[in-house]
Amino acid sequence: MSEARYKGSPLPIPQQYPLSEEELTARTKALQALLIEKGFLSSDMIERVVSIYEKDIGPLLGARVVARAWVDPEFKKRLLADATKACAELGIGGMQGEHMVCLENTPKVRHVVCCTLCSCYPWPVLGLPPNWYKYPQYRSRLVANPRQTLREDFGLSIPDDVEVHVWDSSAEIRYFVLPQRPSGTEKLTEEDLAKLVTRDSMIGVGDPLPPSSLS
Amino acid sequence: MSEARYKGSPLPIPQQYPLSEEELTARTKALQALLIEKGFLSSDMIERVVSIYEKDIGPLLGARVVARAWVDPEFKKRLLADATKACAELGIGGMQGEHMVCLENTPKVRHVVCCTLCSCYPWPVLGLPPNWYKYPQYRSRLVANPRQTLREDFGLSIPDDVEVHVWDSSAEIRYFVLPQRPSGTEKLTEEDLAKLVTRDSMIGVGDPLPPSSLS
Amino acid sequence: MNGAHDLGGFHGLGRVQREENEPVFHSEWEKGVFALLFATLGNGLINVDEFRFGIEQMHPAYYLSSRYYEHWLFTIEKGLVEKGIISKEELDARARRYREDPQAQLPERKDPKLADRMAALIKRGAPCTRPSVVSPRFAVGQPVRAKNINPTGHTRLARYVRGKRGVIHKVHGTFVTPDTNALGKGENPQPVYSVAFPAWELWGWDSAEPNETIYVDLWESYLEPA
Amino acid sequence: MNGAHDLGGFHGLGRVQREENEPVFHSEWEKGVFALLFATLGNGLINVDEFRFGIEQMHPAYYLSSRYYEHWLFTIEKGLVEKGIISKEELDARARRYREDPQAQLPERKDPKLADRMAALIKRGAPCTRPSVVSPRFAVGQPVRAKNINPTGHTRLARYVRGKRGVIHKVHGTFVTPDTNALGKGENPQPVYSVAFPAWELWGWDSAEPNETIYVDLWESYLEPA
Repeated sequence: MSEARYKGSPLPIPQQYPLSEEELTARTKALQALLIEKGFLSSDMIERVVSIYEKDIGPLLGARVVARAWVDPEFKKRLLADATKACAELGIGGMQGEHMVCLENTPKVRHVVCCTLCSCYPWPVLGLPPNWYKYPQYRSRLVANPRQTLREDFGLSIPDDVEVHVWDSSAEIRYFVLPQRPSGTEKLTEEDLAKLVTRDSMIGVGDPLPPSSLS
Repeated sequence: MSEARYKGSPLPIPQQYPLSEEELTARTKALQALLIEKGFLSSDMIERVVSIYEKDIGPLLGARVVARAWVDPEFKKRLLADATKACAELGIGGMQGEHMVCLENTPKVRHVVCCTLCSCYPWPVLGLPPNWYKYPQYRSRLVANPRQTLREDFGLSIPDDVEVHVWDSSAEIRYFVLPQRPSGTEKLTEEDLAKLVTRDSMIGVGDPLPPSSLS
Repeated sequence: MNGAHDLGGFHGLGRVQREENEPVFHSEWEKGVFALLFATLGNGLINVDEFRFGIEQMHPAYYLSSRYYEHWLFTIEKGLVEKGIISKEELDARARRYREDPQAQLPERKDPKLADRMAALIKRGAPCTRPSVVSPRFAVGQPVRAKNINPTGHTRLARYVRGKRGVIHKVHGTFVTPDTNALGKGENPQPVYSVAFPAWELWGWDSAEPNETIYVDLWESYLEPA
Repeated sequence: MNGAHDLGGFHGLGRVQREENEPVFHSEWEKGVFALLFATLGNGLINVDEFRFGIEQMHPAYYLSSRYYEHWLFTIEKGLVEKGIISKEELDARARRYREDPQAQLPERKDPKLADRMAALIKRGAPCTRPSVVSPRFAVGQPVRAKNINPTGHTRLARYVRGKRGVIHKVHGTFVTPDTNALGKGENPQPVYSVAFPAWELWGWDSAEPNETIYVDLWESYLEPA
């Protein structure tokens, strides 16, 4: 790199960024190896935790919760009163969802969730967050200009007479949205309804799919 | 670079930083060449403006102003009342010093100058600023923790009973400091006094040299 | 600390970039770093507030230009070295080895009990709630002001709400205080509130969009009566 | 805009790094960029507020990691292309040529009149004062509050003083307003004040150092009575 040849003051940063994939790989393996040797990590533990978040936990779980709330008014009441407890009824909960709150969209109120300070996200119902949720663009824009961000970056226009409620997950409470049930879904089964519930609709940056998407 | 091989989301930044000296050289020459061809720049103009700031304008001019104020109480009054006019008496002024203010250090008050938003600096009396004045470290730290910054980064400890006044050059007014005349300099000539006045003492991050430094 | 992580209201970072059909992990090293979270937090080597504070200490230019799991890698390296669980020297030596021989494999060690324990942790979670020790100072509906604090340590009071007035929307319960827990100064459990701020209070009438409320979760010590 | 340039009170950027016997310029390209300031601002191609606003639009990670004159290079490229004085294509083509052949020289053209004109400009300066059109709204000693504004355009109202109370220390005179001038919306001359803020008002009692005053120069439209 050129720093060595620069004859001036020290540059404002000591390194060249971003790092290469090779460098990140080497550093990660070094830590893994040391922690395996010291007894804090093991080959089967790596496989197990990765597999849980690749295969078992993801937005399909949140979709089940939403679909249940759409078909079962009593469950919906319990969900809005205490989402952690209600999700536990369906066997859903755990790490990064110890204190969950579910926010109900209505014709007059739309909710959208972010984390300006890091990337807090309700893992048990949505899985691990996508990069855009964790990257600086979303985290900086959403709290200041939610309508503009939703319109420009997510194609979602919200009329001015609909309230926008933004939830910045700055503590250990984890939020997700109960989107409005799409029209024309009166006859769908709970299982089919769950297929309409997208991850984005539970973050609040999208709508559920229309029933026509099922066919 | 590794981005091409990264199979994930777009990285938060599109480029690798910092740029190389070669790249900066090529881009600068490209702009220069185009502006030379379009009549806005010329070979002799480059030489001329560079030479003025390398040879003619620099902290020696500010030192002359300070030394004059130390020996001439009437000049000092005029300097503190209107630094632009007083400097003009000595033929000093111009670009980035159109509206200068001189701040007098006393046993009870110390001044220090910065620019948090860019790098505003009184060119006619101090020349072009050093990199540290323009880099993020000084600009971020000084307004919030001036005593700590002066102590840790400049070796200058200011007793708590001495007021610290920080001047953030956020408009077009340019500030410089009239430091206290060192003791033991009663018999020095104005010319020798000027040799004691450092750039840092006029920014406010240092003291003038002691008279012993002259021998 | 007033760092680059505190992004609310920051301009100039560009539009949101979405990836179609994004996988859970993009590479082997991302999986590796993810597992390291459990090896450290899951084993109690580093607490969650120390983990976040470590990330905040990345150079701002690095923080803003790096991949997400790079943040985790940074804070895990830093935390383990600072706590003396690994030494900088052994870490550097090992990284050099894997850099020079990218085909070199990890040591193979199975530990079914450890794997089971982590799976149970995922299922159970790691609550930061604590038994209430005091009754909450503020009640739902009460106007409050977020304090103007500027600590160089860790805090979850974002700059964009400091000094701003809101209304208590909900009392969440009693939680560990990140500011002290990140510095090894104890859990100091205290009430956490959801505070509702109108957009115009945060951004001013000229910049705020109409008809918006921003809800921020704040610890009691961040608040004063308005 | 709330950008990375707005550094007052930001943490985590490290200690001040000083260079012994620092030269005025460190390389030929720094000299070249410095001369480009005169070619652009000196010829009226770009105004000083557009110049600063251009720098603010660097990606924050780039802004915080780059050499100082790199900022100037960025805004000059941007300004000249946006104003149609040069095209992106000719700029890229020319840069490619110099990249591929680092020995290639600049075109030689002398223009003594131009050089004289720039030397005279350095001597004379380019004042941003304008004739007073209104009498100042605030008087020395009057308490004021800096407004809470968050424009995405250019402003010289730093985030760290927004919403904070200070006292008018001095009335400087009437100056061009950067916020409009940077956007090509006119000079809108108005009074500028030096406003004195106690450190505790800006940073809170816990973080402020004792016995300190911060003086910030603010345009009248940034202020309201306190």
